Amino acid sequence: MTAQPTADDPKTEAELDLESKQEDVERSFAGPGERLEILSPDGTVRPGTEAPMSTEQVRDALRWMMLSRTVDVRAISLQRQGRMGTFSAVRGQEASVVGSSFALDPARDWIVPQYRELPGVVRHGFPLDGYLLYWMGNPAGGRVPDGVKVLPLQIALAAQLPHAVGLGWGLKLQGSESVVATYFGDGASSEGDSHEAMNLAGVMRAPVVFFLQNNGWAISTPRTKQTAAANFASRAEGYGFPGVIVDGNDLFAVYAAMREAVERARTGGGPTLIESQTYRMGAHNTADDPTRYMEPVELSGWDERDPIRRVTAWLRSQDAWDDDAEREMQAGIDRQVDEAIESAEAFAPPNPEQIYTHVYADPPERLRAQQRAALDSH
Amino acid sequence: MTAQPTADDPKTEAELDLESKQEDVERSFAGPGERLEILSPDGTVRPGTEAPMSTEQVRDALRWMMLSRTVDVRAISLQRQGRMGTFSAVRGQEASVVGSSFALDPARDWIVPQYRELPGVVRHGFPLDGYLLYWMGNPAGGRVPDGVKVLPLQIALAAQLPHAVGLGWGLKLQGSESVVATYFGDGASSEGDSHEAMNLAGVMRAPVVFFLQNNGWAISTPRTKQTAAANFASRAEGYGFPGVIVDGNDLFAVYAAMREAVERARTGGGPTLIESQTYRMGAHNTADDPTRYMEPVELSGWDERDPIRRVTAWLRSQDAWDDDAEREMQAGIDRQVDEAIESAEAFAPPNPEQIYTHVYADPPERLRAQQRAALDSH
Amino acid sequence: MATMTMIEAIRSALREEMARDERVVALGQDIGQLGGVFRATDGLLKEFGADRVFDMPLAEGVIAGSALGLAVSGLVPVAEIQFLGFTHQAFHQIAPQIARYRYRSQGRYNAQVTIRTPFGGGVRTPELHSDAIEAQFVQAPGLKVVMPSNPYDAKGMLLEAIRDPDPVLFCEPLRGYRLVKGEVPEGDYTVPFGQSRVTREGSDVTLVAWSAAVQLAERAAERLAEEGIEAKVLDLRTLVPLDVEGLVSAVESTGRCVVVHEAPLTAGFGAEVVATLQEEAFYSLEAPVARVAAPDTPYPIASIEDYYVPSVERVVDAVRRTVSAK
Amino acid sequence: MATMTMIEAIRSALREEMARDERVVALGQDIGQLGGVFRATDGLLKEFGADRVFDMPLAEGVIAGSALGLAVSGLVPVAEIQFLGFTHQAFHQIAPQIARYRYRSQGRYNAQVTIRTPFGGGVRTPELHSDAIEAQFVQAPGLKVVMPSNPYDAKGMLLEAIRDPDPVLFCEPLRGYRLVKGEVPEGDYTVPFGQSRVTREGSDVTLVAWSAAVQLAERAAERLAEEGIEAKVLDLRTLVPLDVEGLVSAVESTGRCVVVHEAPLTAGFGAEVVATLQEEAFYSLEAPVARVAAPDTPYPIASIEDYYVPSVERVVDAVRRTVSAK
Ligand SMILES: Cc1ncc(C[n+]2csc(CCOP(=O)(O)OP(=O)(O)O)c2C)c(N)n1
Ligand SMILES: Cc1ncc(C[n+]2csc(CCOP(=O)(O)OP(=O)(O)O)c2C)c(N)n1
Ligand SMILES: [Mg+2]
Ligand SMILES: [Mg+2]
Repeated sequence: MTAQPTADDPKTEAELDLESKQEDVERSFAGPGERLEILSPDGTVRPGTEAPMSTEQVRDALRWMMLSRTVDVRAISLQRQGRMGTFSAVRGQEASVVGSSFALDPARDWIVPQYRELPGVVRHGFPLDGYLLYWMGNPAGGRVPDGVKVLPLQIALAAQLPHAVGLGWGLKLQGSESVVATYFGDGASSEGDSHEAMNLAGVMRAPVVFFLQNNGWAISTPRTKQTAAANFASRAEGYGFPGVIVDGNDLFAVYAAMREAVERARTGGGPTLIESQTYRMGAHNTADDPTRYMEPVELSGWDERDPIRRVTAWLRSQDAWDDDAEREMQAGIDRQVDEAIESAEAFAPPNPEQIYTHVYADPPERLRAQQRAALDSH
Repeated sequence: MTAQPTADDPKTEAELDLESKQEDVERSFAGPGERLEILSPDGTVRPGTEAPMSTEQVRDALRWMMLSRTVDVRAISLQRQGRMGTFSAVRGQEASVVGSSFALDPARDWIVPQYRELPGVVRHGFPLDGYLLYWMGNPAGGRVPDGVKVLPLQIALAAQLPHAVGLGWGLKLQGSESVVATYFGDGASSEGDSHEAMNLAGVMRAPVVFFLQNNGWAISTPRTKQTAAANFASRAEGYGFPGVIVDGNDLFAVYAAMREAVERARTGGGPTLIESQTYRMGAHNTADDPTRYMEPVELSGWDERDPIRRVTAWLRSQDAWDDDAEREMQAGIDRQVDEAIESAEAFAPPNPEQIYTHVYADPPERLRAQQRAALDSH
Repeated sequence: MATMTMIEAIRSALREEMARDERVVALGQDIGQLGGVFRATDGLLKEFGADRVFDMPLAEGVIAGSALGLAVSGLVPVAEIQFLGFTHQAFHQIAPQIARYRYRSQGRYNAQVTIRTPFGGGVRTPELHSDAIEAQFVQAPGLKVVMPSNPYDAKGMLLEAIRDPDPVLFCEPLRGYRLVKGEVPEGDYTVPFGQSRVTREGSDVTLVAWSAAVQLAERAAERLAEEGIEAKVLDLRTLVPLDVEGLVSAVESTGRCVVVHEAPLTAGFGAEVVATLQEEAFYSLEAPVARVAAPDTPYPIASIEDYYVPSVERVVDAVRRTVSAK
Repeated sequence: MATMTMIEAIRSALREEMARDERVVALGQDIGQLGGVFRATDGLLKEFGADRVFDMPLAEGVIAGSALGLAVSGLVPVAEIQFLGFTHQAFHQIAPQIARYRYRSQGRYNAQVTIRTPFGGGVRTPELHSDAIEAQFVQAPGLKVVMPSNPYDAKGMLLEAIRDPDPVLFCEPLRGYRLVKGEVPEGDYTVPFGQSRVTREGSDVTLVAWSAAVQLAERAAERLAEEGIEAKVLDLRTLVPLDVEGLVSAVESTGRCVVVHEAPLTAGFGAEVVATLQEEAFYSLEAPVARVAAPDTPYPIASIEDYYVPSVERVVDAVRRTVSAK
């Protein structure tokens, strides 16, 4: 083998690897000079740009972002207590998820999620207690309430993308003006489904926004091991539609880019790929131990890019935020989250019979017999 | 449904469809101004460019191109006589296949084919009679002779691309300077495998040249229904390596682009995607009826772009070709093809026992028992 | 009633249902202008227009996956995968996605998706075109697996499939497309799933088959009749749902059984047939149930495929052994 | 001999073989720096370097497909697919490509590829992580399907798999990773494929199982012993090759049999076990062979999975019925 580490100095490899990993993380934020950025880390709006949302909207968005952060903390602690299964926190990606969802109209647009978009799908109408129920392992949590335009969470990465394209294309064929927003990660982008779906969306000019959350990691795999491309947005050209990069920790940039993409889709302009460059500020999920592959600096050093801090700084600069407002909002959120957890935990306990329901509209006789036998024995 | 044809005038749709299809075919040749072109349809070298091959090399390449065309004609006639199975002709793509293969060194480089690269794999060492044997349905035709660096023909479109990447990457890990050239069609490019393979090749900087033969069609599906992208080469950016477009009916351009890509791969520069814009001058295969989806003009109008005609025109302009030379070369080719057909037809007839061989190195006892039982009964 | 080939029956089901229900859309490779590589969709583009008949990019995964999305949008997609051997490429969308969407969403969404796809040997196709991998889809709960053997069933079951609120993998016997003819009603009718059919009566042994193997079993039965063995032929018609009752009663009536299929023996659906009979009809079996199947090898190249696909001789042999056992 | 968990046994096989044979390379998602989501590859990157241990992009198809190419290049790849449920995404590369490459090339190329992948229920994983879809790979001739149940076999069979010139799907029981412990020799040894093993003697009934279901069968056997029923437990160890002789003789010795597996009943590999017994041991069977399996539904969500995966009670019940039959 070429370039194999010498047997007596195996550490060199590991060290080299770490160095390059740190570079990687930086690189995943080095947009090609065309990254849309509006709200700086210090909370000021960059020269030549302006806030695309009203102060009221921003406060509302902030509330969803804070809610998301609160749910993260509570869910992780519930998981540690054995009251919740594996949970994937949104921490660090609140601007990315909330900003994009704010450009959608829950009355007509659809969200086709991966699994790390809690505030987006809840804002879109999926009840928070139902969402928690799902991660508590209760089958009832899988049911999106009637009328709520959200598809089920997806565990098989990228498998949701073909569904989103079919949905958007089908709605367009039926003369609807609905837009479909689908979410996926930098990791999921490597799956064949991601290619097949984007290519078809281009051909059919389906009203779909592909919202790629590049949070720098797929579990332990850094972005630069995921692809050698400088960015993901450049893939769109190969499918015949626009691709844009936004600072995913910048609520305004995310919202503005998404609003434009949604408008394009709605008016027949076809799909857009948005690469939202954000950062997973923590573990992949409650089963993950990021100290095995992230440097301490990576784990802590992103606080200054915290998307929530930026928004509060901006609101303060507009005299629309202060400590009291924060306390008040947090108190309301705490109550809401308490209630949702209570409601989820008070939900009818799962029933073994649910194993057999919703497999078919009209189950084969053999499955009915299996169900009867199982119920006899429980 | 929106925009549905009115029931009393269903033809409009079909007519519209035909018009757009004609546009499509044109469009698939409209490179973004960066298409590499050297040899014009009239056989002259374009201003500012020069022939990248010696006259001797060109004559040799021409011989492979004429051989290919001759095999096409003979194979189709054998198929009509029931002496050959389904066969996919190369007609129209001779410059694309031969020009690219000429940049490869059969002693060290590998070809990982789809199924429409006959002169390339034969030049690389796969015997012509063996190739014919494969399409005659004889299992022996599947065996690439030892030492010949060609992988088996691939029927599942794009499935060869991951293999090519693994092969190139593995050779590189072992310190080899070999390059892997893999072929696929505009149709195959839509498969998830195509994306996963190119992305991995970028990450591993594998010495692989992805040679995409955009011949305008995937059976009856025109290029513009395959993708909304202006070209396929632009996909390379999304994988972090160069993509180039060449006039695939131009032997010189194909050779020059391939030579550069092979050199880059060999010297550690990683993969290249080459989109060779060519044209399938005939049916998809012997089972296909292109009059159902191609206009007569499409079927005949490409003769002036005939890649062979261009090369002979250039050779004539160099005083290196005349009717005698052509007659002589054709006579030699005819003899060679006759012999290959004869040899293939004289090959040991297939044997039912071949069903059972080469499934495992050491077949499970149950399979051995099946084999014994079958042989008893035949 | 008109006499039709399999392919005509399939085409007429598609045409009639698209005329009847404007939510029905057809999608697949080469199904539009070309009318499909076997012409199953011939004329549909012209009749129903480019907003209901779609030539798709060459990507089986997204043909299947987008069909699920179309269904969620309110349309009724009928997708063609050019050959069952290429459903391999769509397996991750069919088994863990389409088949489970009702379950995953706890009934909120259902995948009213039909996937039509030809398969089976004996027609000298290139590699992978003849693969009989139907059993692999039986372990995908939520999906129905439908295997018509004749034009009447093909039309009636395709109409049933398109209207079924759950996803259906509809496998069409390539070999029978033009060879197998039969009477087919002009208008609307459906053949319900989960009902096997005795296509020939007999009291000595029951031959169980589906798809093209039914004709094989029938030819074997004719041959056996010449030597005085009366074989009943049971066409399973659907693997999921499985007509356990019909299967058991057909086999109980003869006490002996041979299962015939084109897929390789080991873990083919024949194994399930035997296991089911063994559980439900153990005390009626007078001899082991025999399986006649392809060997445990990949589908071979054209010139030797006739030694691979089960033959009349092999079925006859197996029956002889079965009836003389004990 | 040291006592090891399953995961330790697997890790030691990988480590030793990579040290022994420098052609061996490991590839998969998160297997490098993280050491795999279950730590099966922990330490390999550090010990063998970044030219032999590869964190792969998130794309199962190309993990499998490139492993075939690596093998052709002369290396010996051991690929990890994070969960068997995600082999769905690689199915088109495993079944019709890797499994057939020797056949397709008529012996010129062989795919010396090992695909390791955990599966099985009872550990509260999210959807698709527990799917037991092993039977779907049995209909992929050319592939071997290996199902160790304990640390000794895990190490010996993984070494056998890596050295096998043909491709092996090596399924690891998730539930057993840390729970199942056993004696494991330090050095080199292999466990040949196609040899089942009796893990407990008994004369009244034979329990046939593989992977985590072996422990289940053993627990049931203990329970049954309390009521005076002596159950033999047979660990099949490999589904392909299938040890027909061992299976038949284990069942003939008791005349009664119950097969236990985690996959859904219909067309699970249990069907093949029953069909084989029925063909080869018909006259020794004193009662129908029973199957204890998951129902024909998708793997359910965590809180109800214990009602889905076969339980000791269900096995005990089935055995009681089987021994009292006739
Ligand atoms: C098809 C598939 N392969 C593997 C996994 C296991 N897995 C779960 S999450 C994950 C990483 C996902 O990364 P990314 O798409 O970037 O999303 P993120 O978690 O960063 O939001 C992996 C590999 C899976 N769920 N699905
Ligand atoms: C995975 C797969 N799907 C479908 C087919 C059937 N098929 C054979 S050739 C072909 C068109 C291929 O088009 P392209 O890749 O452009 O190659 P070309 O024939 O033009 O050289 C199709 C759809 C196949 N062989 N493999
Ligand atoms: Mg990520
Ligand atoms: Mg083409």
